[in-house]
Amino acid sequence: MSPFIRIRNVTRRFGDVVAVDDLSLDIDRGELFCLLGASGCGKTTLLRMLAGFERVDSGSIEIDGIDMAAVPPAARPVNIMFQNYALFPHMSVADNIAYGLRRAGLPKPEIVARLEELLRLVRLTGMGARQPLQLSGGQRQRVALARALARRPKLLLLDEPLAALDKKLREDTQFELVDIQERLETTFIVVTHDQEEAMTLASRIGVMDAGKLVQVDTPRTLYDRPRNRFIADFLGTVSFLEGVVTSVNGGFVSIDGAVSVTAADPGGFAVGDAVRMAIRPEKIALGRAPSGGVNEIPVTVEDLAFTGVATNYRVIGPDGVRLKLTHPNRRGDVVPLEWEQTGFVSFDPADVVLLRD
Amino acid sequence: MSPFIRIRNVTRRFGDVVAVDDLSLDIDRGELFCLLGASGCGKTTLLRMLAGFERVDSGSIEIDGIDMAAVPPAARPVNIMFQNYALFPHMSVADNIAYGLRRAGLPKPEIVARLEELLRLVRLTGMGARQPLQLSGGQRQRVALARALARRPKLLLLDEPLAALDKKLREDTQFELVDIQERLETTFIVVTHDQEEAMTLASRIGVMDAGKLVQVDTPRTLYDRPRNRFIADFLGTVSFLEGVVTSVNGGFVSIDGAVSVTAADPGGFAVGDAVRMAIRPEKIALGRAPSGGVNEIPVTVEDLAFTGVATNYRVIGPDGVRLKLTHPNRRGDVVPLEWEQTGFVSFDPADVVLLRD
Amino acid sequence: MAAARQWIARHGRRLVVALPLLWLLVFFLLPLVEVAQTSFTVARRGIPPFAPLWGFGEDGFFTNFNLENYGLLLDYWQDYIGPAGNSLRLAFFSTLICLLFAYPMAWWIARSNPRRRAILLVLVMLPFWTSSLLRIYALIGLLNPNGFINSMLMFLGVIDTPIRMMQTDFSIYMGMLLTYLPLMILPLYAVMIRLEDDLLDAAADLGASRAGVFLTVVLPLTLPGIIAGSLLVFIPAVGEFVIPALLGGPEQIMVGKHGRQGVVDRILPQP
Amino acid sequence: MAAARQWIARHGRRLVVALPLLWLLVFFLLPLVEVAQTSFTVARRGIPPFAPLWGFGEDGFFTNFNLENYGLLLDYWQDYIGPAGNSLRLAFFSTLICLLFAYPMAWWIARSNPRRRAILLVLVMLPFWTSSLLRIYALIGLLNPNGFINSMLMFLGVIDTPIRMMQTDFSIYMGMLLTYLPLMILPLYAVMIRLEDDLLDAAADLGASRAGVFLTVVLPLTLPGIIAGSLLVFIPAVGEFVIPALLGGPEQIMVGKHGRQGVVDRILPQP
Repeated sequence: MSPFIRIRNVTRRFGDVVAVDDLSLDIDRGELFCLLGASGCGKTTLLRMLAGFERVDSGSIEIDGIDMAAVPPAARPVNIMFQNYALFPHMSVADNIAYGLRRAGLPKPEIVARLEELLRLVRLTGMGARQPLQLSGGQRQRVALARALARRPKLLLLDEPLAALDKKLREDTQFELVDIQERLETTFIVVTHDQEEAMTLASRIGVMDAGKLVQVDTPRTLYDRPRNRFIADFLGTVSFLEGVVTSVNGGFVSIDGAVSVTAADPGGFAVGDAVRMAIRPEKIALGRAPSGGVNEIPVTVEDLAFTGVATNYRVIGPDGVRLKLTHPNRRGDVVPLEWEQTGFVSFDPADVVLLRD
Repeated sequence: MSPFIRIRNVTRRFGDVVAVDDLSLDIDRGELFCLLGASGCGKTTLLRMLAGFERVDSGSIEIDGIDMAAVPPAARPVNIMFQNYALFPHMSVADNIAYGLRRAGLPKPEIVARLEELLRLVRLTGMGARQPLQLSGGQRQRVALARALARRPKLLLLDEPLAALDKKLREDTQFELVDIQERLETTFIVVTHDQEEAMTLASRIGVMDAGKLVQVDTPRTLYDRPRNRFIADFLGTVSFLEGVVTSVNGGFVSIDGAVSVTAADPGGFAVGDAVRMAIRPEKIALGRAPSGGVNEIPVTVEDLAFTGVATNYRVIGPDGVRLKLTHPNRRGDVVPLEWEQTGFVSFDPADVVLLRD
Repeated sequence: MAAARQWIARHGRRLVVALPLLWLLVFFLLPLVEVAQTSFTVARRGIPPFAPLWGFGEDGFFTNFNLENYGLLLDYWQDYIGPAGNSLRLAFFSTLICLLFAYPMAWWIARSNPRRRAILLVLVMLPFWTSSLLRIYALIGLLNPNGFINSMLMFLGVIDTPIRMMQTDFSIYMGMLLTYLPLMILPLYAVMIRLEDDLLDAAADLGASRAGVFLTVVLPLTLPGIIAGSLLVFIPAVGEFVIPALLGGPEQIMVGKHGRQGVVDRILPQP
Repeated sequence: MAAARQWIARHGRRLVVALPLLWLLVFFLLPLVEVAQTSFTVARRGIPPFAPLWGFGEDGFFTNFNLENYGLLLDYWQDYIGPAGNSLRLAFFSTLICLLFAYPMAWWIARSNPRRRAILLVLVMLPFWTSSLLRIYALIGLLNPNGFINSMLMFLGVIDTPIRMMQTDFSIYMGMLLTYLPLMILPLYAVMIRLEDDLLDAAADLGASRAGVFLTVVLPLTLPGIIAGSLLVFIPAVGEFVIPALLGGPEQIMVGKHGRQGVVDRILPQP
């Protein structure tokens, strides 16, 4: 069986700029897929090509086995939830949500029934008569979602669905969005520049850079096994160390640089290779005294920041090596070191990611 | 000795709205104090009163022992770093920074020397000839900081200093800001709506709501011992449980509600009191099997979100009790439960905060 | 010292506010009062073409107050009905024609990139900079039986005899269009520039046809501009007399023209 | 079917773009060409007051091309120098006076709350809606020796004999101000509305005096509006002839008035 969405060698140029560059991607039915990238990486162009608002210069897009080249936006089984929602300001909440149903010429009783169902789905029952401007940001987001879902699209595109919400609301809303997606089993493609949003929402993430997909994987794989420096840096905080491979032995690689590090062998590295090591802040343990394990480095605390849930440290090791680490403020976990104190950090060889760039 | 800044019963009304309501606050020399609150809570009005842009309806403000009532903004030993920086768009970086020095009529060689020193301080040496529009967001923020520091104010006011920066840059910048403050030993007052920003920057935080200071404390005390529900909710994620005190005994309080909880006795609670319990997500441990300790509740995983550093859970306990908890993705920490699985959460009596509202 | 400075600061601010208020009073309100007063005074030859309503002459206070003008209106109201109807009809259709031309133009300008937008706006405003009479004469030169357009069409062999374009409704409405189009374009542009592209895309995405997008989204959201532009054109168009006089046939008598013939012409300085 | 629809969609879009382009061509470019052509043709009595440069008559193609008009300019250039100087001086000082009045008014409007701002902008635009001649006559009624202002001042006992205000530079500049002020206010308002309050506060916070804030921040940042407004006023003010004719003394001869006397007046339809 062919995949639900089949993007093959799609390219789109604006003048000299290649917005989307020979991109191929398959997405399965019912997935919550996330296109992640910085602004200008081409993710929004790809989204608009799926919706039919943007021409495809070369390549093809198939949705549910049908080539979309000749299908105008209104006829595609696709709806889009716009960034900033694009609610019609001159229509009530109900008229906004029913807009697509009216265009489709549905009979009035069916429109009313469907409207009630949608209002219930997004927990806005009884607010149909309100004007969009009278709503809070979170309510507006839910109206936009209901409007985009009204025509029961096979594919829903969401352009930065949480960007306009404040931090606290964002967390609740992302759980809600995942719930609705799971209940309806509609395929969702979310475009975002926020790596945390992507990781919490998506079953799979495609990271885009300069019009190309750099890596497509589950959030956990992307975070724990980034393919290159760009991905490692883009998805969360990371510390980089540089060095040269001195031995490859029994599943471990030894690397010499400002500090000596032992890493689990991912294969493909030989003695003499220059490597960059990426280590996540939560994988580094900090203690007052050495524990005698591998990868233990004496450090001085340069900065520390209490964030509530955790305390973030910046420490300096030998040769000015800087590491960022985070220490959860859990029960029983005492904060091990204060500002300008010295101690030791250590990390597991399995938590060291070796990169070539 | 009197405090460096002495705010006494200050009130400011706009029509019927009391923006700042009989507020008193002392700030010491060299502090990095943070005014935290939602938009419209009066924090910016208070800041503008300190700078002299806003009239004081009643009450008094003293800075370094001098009453500020009759001192115009230009004559106060105070400078302000504006939200969105308010850089003069028609002047170069150097002209922006030197603006205050030129107004003060300093001799030219001294201006040049001071300018070099300030550019070095904010790591913009050699960029004096650039125009503000040619700079990145982070660079613009540093120009604004240098300009505000140029006249060597005794007090620097910072209005949402990091709000215009993106997430990754914000973290670096907040460490930098703290470093500069510590080096110069100038008193900083930062206004922000972002609790994480406040907690990482400030030595003390004053939380404002509806023109009043609700609580003034260190970040850690505010987070671990919030005075009321508003503070607990405003500073980070929290789960609330409700119940009635059934016994107060040997330093512990027993509470009955949807679940039975034992909490450390903060004093002042009696049998029969209705209480609200606040528990932070990182203080709740999650396991597959019961460990047999106190405050152990059987739960089902409703939602979970991998964020990289940690995994956030939402779980449902008996009687529909909902708890939010966070589990660090540390070395050796396996994620204990997946979606819709059942398990047990537990938390220490010392980590339960008892609130009356 | 500080108190004195504060006093000056406050006083200065009041002066800054008082000056424009005074200006509005003197040069907006007073002319209106003057115009109202004029209706109660008597006509005469001179500049202005009416006697003052009251004043202080050599014999002290005098007044020319009378209701004769309103009496005239009562006596001759039938003479005014026709021209008034003409004027309203002319203004109505001029407004409609301006709207039909201005709407796609404003749309095109608002949807252009910012650079081209600025150039187009200047082009739209440019006619305001040239003398309105010169513009009308240029139009006459274009529309005359042996003018540019007829010459061109005859040269190309499209027609054999000149088309009569001057002194028709066509020439009048062309003149009105030429004069009032910018007043219609600007308010339309102002609402269209604020119309988000996403709203149009959202409507199309939800299944609306091109006409559907226009009728359900574009038209209702640009209605304020349509109303504002129509008022801006209609109000001065009602009083317009130069264009019908120069471009229209002798049968065109408008309120404005009538009024001018009755009052204004007498005192226009003759060369 | 889908292809046909797409073709129409594309064609329709071109039509929408072509229409305004055509309009600009016909009604902006062609009049300019006409005006240029007119300079090479000969004057005559009639509407328009000049013969066509070329055309197709009963005898086929004819042309009236000659350089006589430029010859006249060479012969009589001294007659035009004085009026040209007068016009430029009038336009320059009118622009300056408009700027001095418009600057604080635009500032006041831009700093008002949005509701009052809208009302004030409408008030500023309102004079555009009333006939310009009516406005000028109202001004004459105000400034006349026995007009409102003199009557008022004499009634209040401030003066004994009327002040001569009409047919002076004062009355001319008042007329210019009354006519052109909105053109100066609008571009100033447009730059001032974008001027952030924080910039002014920042300058004051860094030790600038009121004058310092104005000279180092406000003035440079509103300069584009000053330039735009000055151009908008200066260009039509150079060609203005109605205001000097009605409000000025007989010694006021401007380029515009001169040109009108030479060409336009002859063909103004006499009542």
